[in-house]
Amino acid sequence: MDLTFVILVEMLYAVASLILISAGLAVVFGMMKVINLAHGEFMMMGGYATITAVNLGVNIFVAMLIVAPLVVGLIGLVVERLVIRHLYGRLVDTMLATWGLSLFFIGMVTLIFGNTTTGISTPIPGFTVGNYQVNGYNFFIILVSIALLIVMLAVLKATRAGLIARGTMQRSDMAAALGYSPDRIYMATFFCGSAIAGLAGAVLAPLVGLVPTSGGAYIAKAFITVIAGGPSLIAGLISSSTLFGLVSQFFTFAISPVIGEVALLVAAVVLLRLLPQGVTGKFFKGKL
Amino acid sequence: MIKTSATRDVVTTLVVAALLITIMPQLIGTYTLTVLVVYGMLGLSLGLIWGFGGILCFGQAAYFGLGAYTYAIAAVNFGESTLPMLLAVLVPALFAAILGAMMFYGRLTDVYLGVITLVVTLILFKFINSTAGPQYKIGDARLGGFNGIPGFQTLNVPGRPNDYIWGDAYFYFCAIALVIVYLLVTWLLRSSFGRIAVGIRENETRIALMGYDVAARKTVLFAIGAAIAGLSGALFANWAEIVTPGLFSLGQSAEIIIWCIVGGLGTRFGPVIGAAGLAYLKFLLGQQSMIDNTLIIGLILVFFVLFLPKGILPAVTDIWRVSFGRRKRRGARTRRGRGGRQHG
Amino acid sequence: MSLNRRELLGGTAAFTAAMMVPQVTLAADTIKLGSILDASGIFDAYGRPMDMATRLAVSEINAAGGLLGREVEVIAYDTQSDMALYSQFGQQLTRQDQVDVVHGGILSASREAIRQTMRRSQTPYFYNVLYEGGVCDRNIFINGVTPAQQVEALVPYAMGQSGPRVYILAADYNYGQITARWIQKFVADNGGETVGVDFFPLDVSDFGATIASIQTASPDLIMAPLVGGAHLSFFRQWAAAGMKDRIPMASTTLGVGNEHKVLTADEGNGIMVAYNYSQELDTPANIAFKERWAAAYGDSSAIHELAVSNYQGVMTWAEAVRQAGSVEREPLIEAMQSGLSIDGPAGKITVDPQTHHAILDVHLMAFENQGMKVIETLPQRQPIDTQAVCDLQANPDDNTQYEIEI
Amino acid sequence: MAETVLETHGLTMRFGGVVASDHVDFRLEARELRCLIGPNGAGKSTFFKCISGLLTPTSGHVFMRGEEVTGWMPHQIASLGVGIKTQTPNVMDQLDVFENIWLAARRFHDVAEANRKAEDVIDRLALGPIARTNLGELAHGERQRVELGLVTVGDPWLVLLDEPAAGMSAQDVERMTDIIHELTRTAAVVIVEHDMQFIRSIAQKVTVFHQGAVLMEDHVDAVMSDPTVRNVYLGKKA
Repeated sequence: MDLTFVILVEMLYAVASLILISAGLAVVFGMMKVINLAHGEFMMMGGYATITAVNLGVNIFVAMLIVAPLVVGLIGLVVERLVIRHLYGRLVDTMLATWGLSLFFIGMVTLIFGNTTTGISTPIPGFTVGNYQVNGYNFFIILVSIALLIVMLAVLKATRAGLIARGTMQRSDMAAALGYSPDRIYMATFFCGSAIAGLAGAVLAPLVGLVPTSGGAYIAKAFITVIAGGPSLIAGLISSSTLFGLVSQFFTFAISPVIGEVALLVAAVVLLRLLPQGVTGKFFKGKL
Repeated sequence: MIKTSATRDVVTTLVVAALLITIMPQLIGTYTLTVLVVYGMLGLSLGLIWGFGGILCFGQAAYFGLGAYTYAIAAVNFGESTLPMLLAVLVPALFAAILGAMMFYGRLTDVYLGVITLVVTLILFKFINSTAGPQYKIGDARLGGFNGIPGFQTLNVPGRPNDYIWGDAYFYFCAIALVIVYLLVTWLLRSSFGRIAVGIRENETRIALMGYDVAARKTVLFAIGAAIAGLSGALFANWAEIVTPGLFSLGQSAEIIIWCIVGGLGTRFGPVIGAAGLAYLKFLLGQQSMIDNTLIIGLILVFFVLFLPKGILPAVTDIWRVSFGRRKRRGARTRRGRGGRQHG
Repeated sequence: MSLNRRELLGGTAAFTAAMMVPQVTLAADTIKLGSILDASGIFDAYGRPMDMATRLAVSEINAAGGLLGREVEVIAYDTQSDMALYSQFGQQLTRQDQVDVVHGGILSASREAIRQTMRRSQTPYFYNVLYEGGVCDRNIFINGVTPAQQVEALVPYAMGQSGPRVYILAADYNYGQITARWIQKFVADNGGETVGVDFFPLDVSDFGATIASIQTASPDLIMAPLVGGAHLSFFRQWAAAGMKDRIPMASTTLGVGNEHKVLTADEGNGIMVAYNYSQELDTPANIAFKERWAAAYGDSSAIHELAVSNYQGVMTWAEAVRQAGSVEREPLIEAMQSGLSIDGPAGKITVDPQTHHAILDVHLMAFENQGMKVIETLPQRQPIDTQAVCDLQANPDDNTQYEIEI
Repeated sequence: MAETVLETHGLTMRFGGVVASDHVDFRLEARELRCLIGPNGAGKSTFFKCISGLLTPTSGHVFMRGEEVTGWMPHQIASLGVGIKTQTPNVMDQLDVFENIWLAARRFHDVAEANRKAEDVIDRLALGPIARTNLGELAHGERQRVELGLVTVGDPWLVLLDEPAAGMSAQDVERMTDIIHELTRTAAVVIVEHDMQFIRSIAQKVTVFHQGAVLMEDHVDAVMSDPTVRNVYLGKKA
């Protein structure tokens, strides 16, 4: 019984962390059709921003939820202005450029921080369920990802910016026709996507051994989740994260972590073979 | 499409190849040259299916690795190199044919296709990477997990397992292999099959409406690309004398894509030059330790995309045309065209 | 943050200093030392300090008048964590640069990528890294700790601190697989029981399920030969679940790349390890070494086990050259096999003539406030694992890596 | 009675809850020219896609020259000798006119014959001066003409055209009309079209679609004067 509960928590955590990892990429890809291969490094920098802020005496929650998204969002803004802006509509070129950026960021962070940066401990203690100790921080991650989804939904549904964003997602030329500068929309989108990546990196930082090359672990997973989700931003994110999270955790518990990861990948292949446009290309059509 | 005459094309290729094979060893050690040639062939394999067939494969490294591992495993078991070389071409081709049929008959396109190939590469990588235990054996060959397989029989004269082809001879072997593959690719692109493949790249629906079985043709082209990548993998294995899971890695796949873009997509020579050039650059950078090399490569890529987006070869051709050209064909390769191809 | 910038500047200063001294005193004909390490890319946490150690050792040798009246020149290549570049630079070193000796290689795969090249070209090769043991090749010298030297001491100590039921979490590659087998053997030898063994490929970073299944098995002790950045996540998630003070833990790898500095004190304190070196070694040799390092690079915090191994490897080679009066391969090997020993920052290192491995001190330690506190020093331990299968004096043509059957 | 080249029974296509094509029964004879008309969303394009293999119908059957082809892929249908032109120009922008047409000819002939056929069609459609220009650089009317060329180069016995005259100049339309009339000497032709002027100039029999189903089928003049048709289609259009 205790074990069932532990497994349940781990499964929820797996889904939540997939949502966190993929959300930033989903925003950028969904709105701009740009695949940001530096997404993992944005997360990594979120982690470093958090650690630096905490070491400077900032409260850890402020550092994770405010400082890191802002810092990474600003880095994203600079990147968008200097590089991405020149490459809109050229899918493959943006991939090459962002791959270059990811290498650049790894090099920069190594130069600045070195390879042994002391991490920060989780601010929430573990707690006991029967005979088991559970990582209390898992609940925080689950909460953050739910909150993130709610905020995204609220922004898209209830604000003017969200309306423009939805319009842009469906017809990228529409917003321009209505007199909104696509340049500014893209700028804002990239800022948001980067900030969300920074948030994800910051929130996951206390659970991982953060080194400059940590970002590489996220990008493939995020990419697969976003593409498998299909065209609807939030519904796609939730459905594919849930599917992949459950499948991988099930096999992790049943067999081993490697089989869990392989199961996730196999699930992705099968899914895309059956639904070539992603989950929401078939279901939840036209939803967010 | 290729518009010069066939004879002229072959003669040019042979003359340029002969010159390069004679001159390059005076400038760069043959050992390093060998791997540049091998990478050139790998670049050509993706350049063929992507630049001319419009299939963006994120997992070309899978066939490279598969070729290398097939060779290594077979060489350990057979103790000679001829049959392993053949297998190293056939196994990746067969694998690609099955995977390709699954994808193309499922009408998967562009970015979805990219994800599937990426995922399949990751699966192979994860599998090979977790085979360190003694239970993972194929015949006499331990798969070795992360450490890979060292110490297999390297290339020998067919039928004489003790006469090794190595050193300078191996360089000439690889260089000639690349020339042959290059000529085969040229021939393929001139054939009806190649011209239809370019048609598919340009407009898949139209080619289907003409009555061509697009899925079958893409599958065949995909398998040909995999066969070339597999051959280059086997050549690599012979050169490095060890195969490791790194050959399957995401980084390796990305590098191949980068070679093609930097060299020039939609050309035959571009990906070859892009591969050899970037690999040599990496080699040169490794000789300095003042600045982090990851950082430099990253910067170079970004600058490339921003300032030389069409790739080296088309840029050089453009300059040549502007400087010396008499006939001006309008807009051979517009930016719009390039974007269109990537989606199509 | 500022620390590394200082490191960088300090490094440049050290080069300049090293370049200026010898010009006056030494002959133009240099001795070439090839170095081949991952100074960038995903393994740079190991490789960069090793590279610094090589340069420090050589500048000290040159400052003391060089070897045989000649200056030692470092020809270093950064393999960028790419195995293919090892093959390339290995060839470059032996063919083009024609170096007199090669030091380097970090992962076992990188060693195997260049070992045969070195053997064929008759270039003496020093692999200065803690590894799984069993390499038997007259052309190679290895001064890193092998499992028997380390595990044989660590397991009984750690079991004594906890209890007989042991759970093993190992990296899923050559090193982890072999080390896990050694751990099982010594657990059984000491009357304990192995209740579980899990292997993790190097890129696994999510250990929630593992932590739950460990709790189901409820062992007394965890032995964790885990490797690399992703695996560090285990120690953090373990602490986050509040397990750290419930089940004691020991590792054969944590700390060789200064991992104990990435973990916070709360996460690391109490983890038991056994190595040849610790920055906290309170010996005059180590204190002097740290001062010299700090003088060259501005700060000594980057030093780790592998860097010291590398430093000691270069120093051992230098001593052998002095004794042989030559950099040629045969006299060098003769000198190395003569029971040669040096005193390094980590104590006395003696070359084992039978295996070309090292006889060295192993310190039982525990993490304490991001340092490794020495608990007990076990002097001059023999590489008994490799000795059991390898005898280069009886069998000089041997060229295999034995996998020791236990 | 002439041979039936195209026939559908109860052809139905549903998208979710929407029935885009509702039990359509359709018959076409050899060398017949038939126009499909109807307001936007009437289902004529869906019907067109179902018979050309671009969509697989939810239920019902399609027969061509007596053979059941329901659910076939477009390339299989085209291989029977059916020429298909989709609504948006579907050509290969980076290839020149000759190459475009040659590719279509090569499907049914060997290389030498394909070369000859392609030259032939280029002459016939008066594309000679632009034969070596990439399609991406041509005007809309020229592109439409090229597409018609690559539809006809395979000597089809059934031609399916979706809005061939859309966006063309009066002169181009006139030329198009001639080409279509020539086509009907050897092939049956189905045309989906909005342009009533154009339909009047070529058509005899017209099928009117409304809400996925066939509303009526008659000679063009009869259709034009029918009040129901005027109501659902022409009335709104005017």
